[in-house]
Amino acid sequence: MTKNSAPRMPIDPECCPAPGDTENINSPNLKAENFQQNESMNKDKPRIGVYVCMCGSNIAGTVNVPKVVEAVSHMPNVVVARYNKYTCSGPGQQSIQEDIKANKLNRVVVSACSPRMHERTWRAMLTNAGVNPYLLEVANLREHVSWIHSAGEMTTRKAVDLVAAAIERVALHDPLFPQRVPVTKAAMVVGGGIAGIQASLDLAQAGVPVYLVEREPSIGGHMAQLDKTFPTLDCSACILTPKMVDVASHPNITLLSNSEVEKLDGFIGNFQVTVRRKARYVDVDACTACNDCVKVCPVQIPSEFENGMAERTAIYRPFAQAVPNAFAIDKRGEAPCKAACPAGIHVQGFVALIAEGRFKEAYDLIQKDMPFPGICGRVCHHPCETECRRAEKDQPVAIEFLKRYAADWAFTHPEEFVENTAVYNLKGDDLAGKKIAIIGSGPVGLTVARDLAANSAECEIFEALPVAGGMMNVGIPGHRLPKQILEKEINDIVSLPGIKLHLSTPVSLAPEVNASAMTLERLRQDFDAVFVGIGAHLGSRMGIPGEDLEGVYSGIEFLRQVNFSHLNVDLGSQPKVGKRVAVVGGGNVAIDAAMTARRLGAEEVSIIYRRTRDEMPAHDWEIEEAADEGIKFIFLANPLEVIADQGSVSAIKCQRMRLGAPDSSGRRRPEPIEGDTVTLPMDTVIMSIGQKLDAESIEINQGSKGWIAVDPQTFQTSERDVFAAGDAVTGPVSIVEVVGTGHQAAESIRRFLCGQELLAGLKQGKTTKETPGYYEPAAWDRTPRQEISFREAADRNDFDEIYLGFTEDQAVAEAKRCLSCAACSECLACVDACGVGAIDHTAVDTFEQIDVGAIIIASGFDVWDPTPMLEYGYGVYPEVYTGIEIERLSNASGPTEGNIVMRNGEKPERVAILHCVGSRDEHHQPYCSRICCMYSLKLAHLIREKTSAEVVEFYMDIRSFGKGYEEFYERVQHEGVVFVRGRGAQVLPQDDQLVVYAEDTDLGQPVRLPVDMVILATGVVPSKGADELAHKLHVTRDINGFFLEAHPKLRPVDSNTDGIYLAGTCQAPRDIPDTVTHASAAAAQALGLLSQPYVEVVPTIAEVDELNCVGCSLCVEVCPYGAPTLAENRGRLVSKINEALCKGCGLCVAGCRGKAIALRGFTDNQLLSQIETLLQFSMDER
Amino acid sequence: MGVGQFNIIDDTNIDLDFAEVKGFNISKLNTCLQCGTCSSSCPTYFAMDVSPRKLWRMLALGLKEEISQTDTFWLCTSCNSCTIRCPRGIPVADTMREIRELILGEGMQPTPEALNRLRTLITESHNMMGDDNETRLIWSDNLPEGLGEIKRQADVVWFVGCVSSFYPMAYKIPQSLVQILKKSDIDFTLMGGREWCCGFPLVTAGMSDAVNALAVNNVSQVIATGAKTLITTCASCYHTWKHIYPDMLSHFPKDLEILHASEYLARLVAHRQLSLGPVERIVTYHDPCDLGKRNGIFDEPRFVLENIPGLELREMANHHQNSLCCGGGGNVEAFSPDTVNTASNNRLLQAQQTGASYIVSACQQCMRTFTGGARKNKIRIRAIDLTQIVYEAIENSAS
Amino acid sequence: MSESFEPKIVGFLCNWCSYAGADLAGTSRMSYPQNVRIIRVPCSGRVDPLFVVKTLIDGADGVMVLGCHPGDCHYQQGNYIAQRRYSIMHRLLEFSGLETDRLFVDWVSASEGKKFSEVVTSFTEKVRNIGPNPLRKKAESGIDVLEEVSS
Amino acid sequence: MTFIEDQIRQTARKYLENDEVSCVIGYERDTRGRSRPVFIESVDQVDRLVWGPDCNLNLASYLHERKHSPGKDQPIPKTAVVLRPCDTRAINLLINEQQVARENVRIIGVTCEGSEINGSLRVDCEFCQERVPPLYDDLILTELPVEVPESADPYADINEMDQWTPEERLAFWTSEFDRCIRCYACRQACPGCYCFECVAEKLDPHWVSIALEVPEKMFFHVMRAYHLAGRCVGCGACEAVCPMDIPLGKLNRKVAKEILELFDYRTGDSIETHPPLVCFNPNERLNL
Repeated sequence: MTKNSAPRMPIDPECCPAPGDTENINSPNLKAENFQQNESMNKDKPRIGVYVCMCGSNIAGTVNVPKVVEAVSHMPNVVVARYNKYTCSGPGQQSIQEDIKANKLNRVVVSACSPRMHERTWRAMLTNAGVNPYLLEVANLREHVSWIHSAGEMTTRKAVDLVAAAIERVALHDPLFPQRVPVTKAAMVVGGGIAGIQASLDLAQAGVPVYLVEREPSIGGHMAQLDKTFPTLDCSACILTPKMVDVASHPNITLLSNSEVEKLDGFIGNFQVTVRRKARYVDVDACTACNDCVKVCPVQIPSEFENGMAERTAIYRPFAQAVPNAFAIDKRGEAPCKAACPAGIHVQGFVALIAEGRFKEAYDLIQKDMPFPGICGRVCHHPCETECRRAEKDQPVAIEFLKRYAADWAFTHPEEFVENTAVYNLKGDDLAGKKIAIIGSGPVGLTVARDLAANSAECEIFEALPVAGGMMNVGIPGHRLPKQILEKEINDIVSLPGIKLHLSTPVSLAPEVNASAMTLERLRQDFDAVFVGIGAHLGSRMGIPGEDLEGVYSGIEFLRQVNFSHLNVDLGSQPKVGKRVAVVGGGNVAIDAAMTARRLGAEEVSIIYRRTRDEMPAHDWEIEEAADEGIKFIFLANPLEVIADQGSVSAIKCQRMRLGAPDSSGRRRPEPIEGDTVTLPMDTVIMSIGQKLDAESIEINQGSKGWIAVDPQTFQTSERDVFAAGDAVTGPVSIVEVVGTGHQAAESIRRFLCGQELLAGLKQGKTTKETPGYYEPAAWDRTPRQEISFREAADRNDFDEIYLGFTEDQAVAEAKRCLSCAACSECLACVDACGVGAIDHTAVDTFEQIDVGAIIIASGFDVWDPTPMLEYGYGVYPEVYTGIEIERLSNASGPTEGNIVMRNGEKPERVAILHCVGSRDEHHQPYCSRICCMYSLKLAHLIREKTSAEVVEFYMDIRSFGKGYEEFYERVQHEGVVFVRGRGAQVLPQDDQLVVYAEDTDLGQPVRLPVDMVILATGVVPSKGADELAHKLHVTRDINGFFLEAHPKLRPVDSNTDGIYLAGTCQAPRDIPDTVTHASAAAAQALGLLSQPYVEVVPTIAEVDELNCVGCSLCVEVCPYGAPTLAENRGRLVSKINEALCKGCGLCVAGCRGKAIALRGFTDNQLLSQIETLLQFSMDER
Repeated sequence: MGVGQFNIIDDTNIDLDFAEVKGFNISKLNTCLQCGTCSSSCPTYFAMDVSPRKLWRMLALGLKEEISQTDTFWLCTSCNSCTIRCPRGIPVADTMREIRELILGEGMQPTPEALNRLRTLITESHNMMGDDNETRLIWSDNLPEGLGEIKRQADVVWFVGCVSSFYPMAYKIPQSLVQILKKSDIDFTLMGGREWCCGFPLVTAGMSDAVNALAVNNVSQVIATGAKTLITTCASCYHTWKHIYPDMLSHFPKDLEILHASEYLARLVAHRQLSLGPVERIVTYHDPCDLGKRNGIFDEPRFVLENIPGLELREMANHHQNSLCCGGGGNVEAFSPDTVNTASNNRLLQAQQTGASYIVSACQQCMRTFTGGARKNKIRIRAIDLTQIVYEAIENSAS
Repeated sequence: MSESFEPKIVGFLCNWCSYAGADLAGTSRMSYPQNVRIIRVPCSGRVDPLFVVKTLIDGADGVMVLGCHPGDCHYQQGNYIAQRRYSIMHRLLEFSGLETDRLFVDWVSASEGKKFSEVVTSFTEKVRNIGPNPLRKKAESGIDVLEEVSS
Repeated sequence: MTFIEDQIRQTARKYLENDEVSCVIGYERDTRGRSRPVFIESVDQVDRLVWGPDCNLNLASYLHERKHSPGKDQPIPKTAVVLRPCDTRAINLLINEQQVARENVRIIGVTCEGSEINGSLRVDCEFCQERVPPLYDDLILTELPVEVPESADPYADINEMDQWTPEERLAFWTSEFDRCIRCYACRQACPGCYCFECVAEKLDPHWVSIALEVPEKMFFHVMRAYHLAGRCVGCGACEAVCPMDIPLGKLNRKVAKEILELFDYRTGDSIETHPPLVCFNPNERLNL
C-alpha cells in the first residue's frame, strides 16, 4: 500500500509535543499539566450549583420548576439552587458564572434540554468561569420529561428525580482534560456528482488537499445525463463540464475515479481511509481517448449512462465529456467458459469475434493458447459448454463447433495468414541459446516445443514412430479427425524456427534396456533440459487365456496400424477384420475401434462392457454415433476366455455381471453372477480396456499407478532437469487438458533455465472464483442452438468425416447466442488497436491508505424504478418512459441525437406526463421527491418545443417553490401544456396507443385519454450501495435510507459522527440549486474543522487500576480498537490502555470482573449513584 | 339534486365531526389527497353520478343530505383496487361498506327491495337462493358414482358455498373438486344441509348484524367435524372464514387452517399427489378480487396452471394486484345488472385480447358472472374454474 | 394489582442511537408513561448486566437497556457483545425467580422516536401487570425528600 | 493404601526426586480421617498422599498461589497437582486467561469414579461421561475399568426447575440464599475466582453492602454465576465446601446449559477456542 498521507500542517508548538517528536504523533503524551486549570479543584469538598431552566414554557409548561428547585435545594453539597427563564441565553449563562465566582462553586448541574443539544455550551461556560468543563452534569427535563408528559405532580416528581440523580452524580465527577490531537489538514469527498464536485472545489480553493473518490469511471453523476436544467433551461453539460475540468486540473484535488471506500479507521481530524482503486485495465494518463479501441470491440451491452436506451462496447467511455477523459473496460470476472477451459482459451473472446464475422482474429486468438484449433474443434470433450450459463436458459453455445469453424476457415483461407501463425506470438528471448530435448511429438510435446521456441529456445523433438502427432495422428481414426487438418497444424509448429523434428528415433532413458538408443546422460551433454511427453501407447492386457491368439488386438495397436495404412507407412500390414468383431471396453478408444472395424468391412460389431450404458466413460454423443451406425452393445458382460478354432479366433466366453455397491470412483462395482456365462461367436477381438506407459523405455521413477511421478504444479520429475507431462503423467486425458499441462510444464522449464523460483505465484489449481455479478440481459431471446450438419449413418462407411461443420451464417448466428457473461470477452483486439499501448487486461484492484481530517459524503441518489407499480406497465409497454430516459432522448449526445421520438422512430402526437409516481405513496416512498414537478414541466417544454405534440400533465399539486420556478410553470402553461388535476391511476393499451385513466377532480369526471407516450415522473431514492457506505463509515441513516443529519434544522450538513459531513441528495431529495448550496455548506463546515490547529478528543476514555488487574486479557480480546495490551508491570502482566486508540465505549469496563478498569466520566460509582438516587427518591410508600 | 344546482355549503349542512361520530376511521380519511386515484381505478365508476373521491369529500364535511341522495356506494363491487392504489393507504373499499351500514342503519335511504329479500332469504332458508337448505348437495346427483358415504369426522372439511351448491351454471366446480379429492384419496367431509350461507353477501350489503347467527352455526358445525383444515372454492367464503369469523367470534379455533381450493391444489401438486396430464390450450388467469387483491394469493393458482403440461398461460393487461374486477361482487347485480354486465364485458374483452380460449378464475362468483356476460355480449371465450381444468388434466393423465 | 401501582423503571440508553431516539420522541411531542427514568451511557456494551441486578435488588420494578441496531453501533461491536451478555443474564435472572419480564433489551435507532415511545408504553404496561418487584427494599437511608414535595 | 494412592505416591516421588517440581499438591487424611489438601515439598512426605471419593475439591485453585515469580528474576515455581477429569479442564481455562503456563504444571490425572459430598454421590457425577482426564502428564488408572453411565441428560434437574413458576423458583432461592452466611468459601475453592479484591467486598466502586439480607446475597451469587459464565468447569468444589450445603452448582449448571445451547461452547475443552462472552458473531440475533 502506497502511503499517500497529506502534507502535515506545521504543528502549533503551544498545544502539542515538541516538533520533531513525530513518531508518536498519533499518540501524543497526554499529561494533564498541559492545561492551566489549577489542580486543587477536585481535592476539596464539592460545592454544587443547581440550575433548573424554564426554557420559556417548554419546561415550565408542564413541570413546576420552582417546586423542583425547592425540593433539591436541601440536598448535600448543594450550595446554590436557582431557576431561570433561558439558561442558554447570554444573561442566563452570565448569572451562573457570577454564582461560581461568588460562591466558589466547583460543580454545576444544569437541568434543561438534552445534553446532545447544549452540553458543549455549558462546558464552554464552565471553562470561561475557570471550572473544569467535565465537572458538569445535565438533567434532560425537556425532551425526556416536559415535552412527553402532561402537567401534574408525577411529571414534577420525575423532574426532581432526574435533577437529584444529577446532583449525586456530579458530586463524584473528577476533572477531565480532553486530549488535543493535531488535525490532518486534508479532506475526502465520497461521490463525484455535482455535490461532490462543488464541495471539492470549495475545499481546494481554501487550500485544503482534497481526495475525491468516485466509484464510476467518470465524475459527473446524474447531472451529466441531463439535457436542459430548470428553470433557466441552461444546457446541463455546459454548466457542469467546466466544473468537472476544474476538478481534474485543480492542484489541490486528487481525483480517485473508479474507486470505492473500503474501510475507515481513526476519529475526527485523524481519519485513515482505505480506498479500493478498482482495476480500470486502461492507463488513464496514457489513454488519449482516440476511440480506436471501441471500433474493434466485439461486445455490445446496454449503456448504464443511457439508461439502457443505447448500447456500448465493453471498453467504453461513459460520455464524451467524461473526466477523467479516458476509457475503462467493464470486466465482470472470468467468463465461466474461459475459467472451465484447461488450456485457458479466451472462449468468450473468439465467440464474440465470430459473431462479428472476424474469423481471422478469432483463429489468431484461439491459437494463442491452443496450438491445434482444428483438432480441438473436433475431438474436445468441451468442459466450457457444460459451464456455459446459457445452459440454464435453454442449451449451451456450441463452442466446440465454433472453434472448428474458425480453424476450417483458416485452413481454407491460407492467403489471410502471411506468416506462420505461431511465429508472431514471439514472447521474448530469455531462452536464447538454450537447447531442450523433447521426447515424444504428441500434443504435449509439440505445445512445449512451441512455447519454448516462442522464447527463442532451440528444441529438438525425438519421435519414436515414423510420424509426428502422437495419439492425435495414430490414436484417433480418420472419420473423427481428417489427416490434412492434422498435418497442417503439426507442420505449423514443426516448421517454426528453433524446432527440429527427428522421426523414428526412439529415446530410451533406461540405459540397460536399449544400449543403442539415446540415453539421459548423453542427452544431458547436448541439452540443458529434457521434456518427456511419450504418452501412453501400450494397450493394457486382461491376462485371460487366448489373449495372444492371432486376430486379438489391443485397441491402441489396432487403431495405430489402421492409421499407419492411411499414412502409407508400411510398418506391418493393415489388420484383417473378420465378419463378427467384438470390442471389449467402454471408453472413447473402444468406440473409435468399433467404428473403425465397421469401416474395415466387419458386418457385425459389438461392444462388450462389464457395466451399463450410464457408467460408460466414453462421451455420450460418441456412443450415440456408434449406436446410429448399428454397433451393438452387450452390457454387464466380462470376457473370460478367447476361444480358438484351428488357431484362429472363433468365439469369446463372457461372464454375466450385475451391479453392486459403487467403488471409489463412484461407479457401481460389477459383480459376477455365479455360473452364468455366455459364449458369443466372434472372428476378431479388440481389447480396449486402458492404456499403459511404455515403462521399460524410461527409468524415472513412476508413481504408484505406473505413471511418471511429477510435482503436480511444476511438472518436475525426480531428476532436476527432467520434466514430464501429458498422458505419460496423468494417464489418457483429452487433448485440451494435455495442452493445459503442456503450457505449465513449458513455463516451469523456462523458469528452470532462467534460474527463477518454480513455484512463485502459481495459482493453487484452477479455483473458479465466485461469480461476481455476471451480465444479465434484460430482454431474453429464445433462439435455439444451431444444428450441425453431418453425414447419415447409412453412408458412413469410409473414413471421411462424420460432422460437416457449420456454414458461415450458422456460425455467426450461433455465436450471437453468447450472453457476454463477463462483459469484456478478453478477445484482446483492443490491445492491438491501441496506439499508445494503454491497455492491460491483467490489472488487479489495488488499495491505498489516505489520511484525512474530514470526510464529506456526497453519494447522491438513484431514480426510482417504477416496475413494481404494475398499473403503469413500465417495462411492459415500450412507450412508457421514466423522466431520465426522456432526458437522454432530448440530449444532443443521446441515442437519438436530441430528437424526442417513440421507439418506432416517429414523433409522438400526444404525450402524458404522470406526476408523483412512487412518491407521496404509502406503499413506496412516503416523502415528496421535490424535483419531479419541475423536471416534468421542463420535459413538457422540451417536448412541445421539439415535437409540438400535445402534452397533458396529470398532477396532484405542482410544487414550483424555488426562485423563478412559478414563472417557469406559467411559461409552460403559456406554451399550451394542459394540466389535469388528477393522479394517473393506471395505463392500459388500446390499439397502438396507451390510455391514461384518471379523474379530473376539478370537474369530478372520469378521464380516459389515449396518448402515444407516457412519461412517469418517478421519485428519488438513496443511491444503490449507500447502505454499505453507511456501515463502513459508521454513519446512521433515516427511515427512508437517506443519511441522517445531526439536526434537521440547525445542523443539516453534519452527520451524527463528528468529522463526517453530508452534501447533496445523499441526505434528502433536492434539486441542483439546493444541492450546490448544501455542498458548499458542507465544505464550509469541514473547513471549520480543518482550520483548527488541533481537535479536542473525547476524554471519557478507559483507565486501568494496575494493582487490581489480574491480567486475564478479557479487555484485550473484547476491545474493537485494540487499545488495551498486556504489559509488564512489577513482574506481572497487566493491562495498559493506549489512550489515543480508546474511544470510551466501555466494553472492557463492563466486562472486567474485578472492576479494575474505570471509564472516566462514566465510572461505576457515578452510574451507581444515579441508580440509587433515582430508586430511593421516587420510593412511594406502597 | 341535479349537477347544475349548487348547494351552498354553510353551517346548515356542514357537520365536521359527523364522520367521527358515525365511527368512520376519520384520522385516515382526513389524510385524503383528493387525487382521484380511487375513482379512476373503480370498475363501475362510469355508472356513478358522484365519484368515490367526491363521496369522501362529502363524508369529511358531513354533508348528510348529499350523501343520502347518491347511489355511488350501491355500485361498489368491493374489488379493493382503490384500497391497493390509494397513495395515502386509506381503506377505501371498507369505507364504502361502512357507508352502506350507515345508510341502512340510519334509514337515510329506504332499504333497496332486493337487499331486503336477500336478508330474509339468508336468515330464513340459510342460503342465497331461498331453496331448501337440505338440497345443498344437489350438484352431486349426476356424478357417475355419486358422493359415496360422507364421513362425520375427517382431516379436511370442504365448505362448498351457496353459488356452487345452488347455481346449475356453477355445478361443474364442486363436481370437479370432489373427483380430484377422491382420486388423491384425501380424507375429507362435507356438511351438506348443516352448512349455512357464510353471510358475506350480507356483510357487503351493509347488514353485517345478521351474520353473527350464521357464523356461530357454521363454526360449531366445522368444529364438530374435527377437521384440521377447511377448504373452499369461493373467494368470498375464504375471506369470511379467514378474517370476518375470527374477528367476530372469540372462540374461533385458532389452529383451524383456512385454505382456498387453489392453495390446497398447489400443495397437492407440490407434494406430487396429483398426476396432471396434458391440456393443449391457451388460457388466461383472472385474479378474483377477494382472493388476490384482498388476501394476496396470486402465485398458487398460477403454480397449478404452470404444472399442467401443454398449457400456455398468458397474462391479461391487468393482473396480480393490478387485476380488474369481474363486476360480480358487492351485490351490485341486485342494484344495477347492466353495470355488472358492462364491467364484466370490459374484463372479457381484455381476456379475448390475449387470444386465450379459456378464462380461468378461482371463484365461483367470477365464473358465474363471466359465463353470463360472455353469453350476453357474444364474446367467444369460455369461463371455467381452476378445479375444472385440473380435473380435465387428471382425466388426460389417466388416458 | 391495584390500578394505582406505578412501576419504577430505570432505562440505560446508549448516547448515539436510543438516547437520540428518545430525544426525537420528545421533539415530536409523542407521549408515553412517566415511569421510566433514563440514564445516559456511551454504549449498550458499557452496561454491565450486574447494573441490571443491582437496579432490581435496589427496588426497581423494571429495567430497560436500549442500544443501536446490530451493525449501526458507533463503536462497531458494542451491541453484539451486549447481546451475548444479556442473552445469558436474562436466563440467569429467570432461573433465579426474577421473571424475565422485568428486563427488556432492544435496539432503537436515532430515527425511531415512534418505536421508542411504543416500546416504553408496552413495557410499562407489562411491568404494571406483573406487579411490584418482590425484592423491593425499603429506602432505609437518606431524607425522604418526597414528603416535602407531595405535602 | 489403595491401588490409586500407590500410583499417586510413585508419581509424586518421581517428580520430586528428579526435581521436576518444587511441590506436589494432593490430599492427605487429618487426624479424624477426613481428606484435606496438602503441599508435599520433599520426597519423604510423599506417603502422606491419599485418594478417595471424598477428595472432592479442585486443587487447581491452589495454583493461584504459585503463579508469580517469588522475587526479582526468579523463575515461576513448577508444581505437580492431583486432579480429577473435570478439574483438569480448569487448567485449560487458566491457560486461556494467561494465569498459568502449561510447562509450569505437571498434571497427575486420576481416573474418576465420582466424588461424594457428605457421603452421597454428586449430582453431576451421576451422568458424567468423562471418566478419564482429557488432559494429563501422568494418568492414574483404577484397578478395574470404570463403567460409564448411559448418557442421561446432565441437566435434568435444571430442566425440571425451568418448568416451575417464577414464584416457586424465587421462593426456592430466597430460602436457600437466606441460609447463606457470606463466608465466601465457594469463592475461595473456585479455580475461576482469582480477583485480588472481589466486587462483593469492594468499597471503590461500592456495588453491594455487606448486609446479610437476601437481595445482597442474591446479588453475590447471581454475580458469581454470571462471572463464571463460559468459565465454570462443573467441578462441584463450591458445593463441596459450602458449610450451609446450598446447591450453588445449579446456578452454574443452568448457565453452562444455556451457553451450550446458545454458542455450542463447553468450558476447558481446548485453549484455542474463544470464550463466548468476549467474542461475537455479527449475523446472530439472540432473543433477549
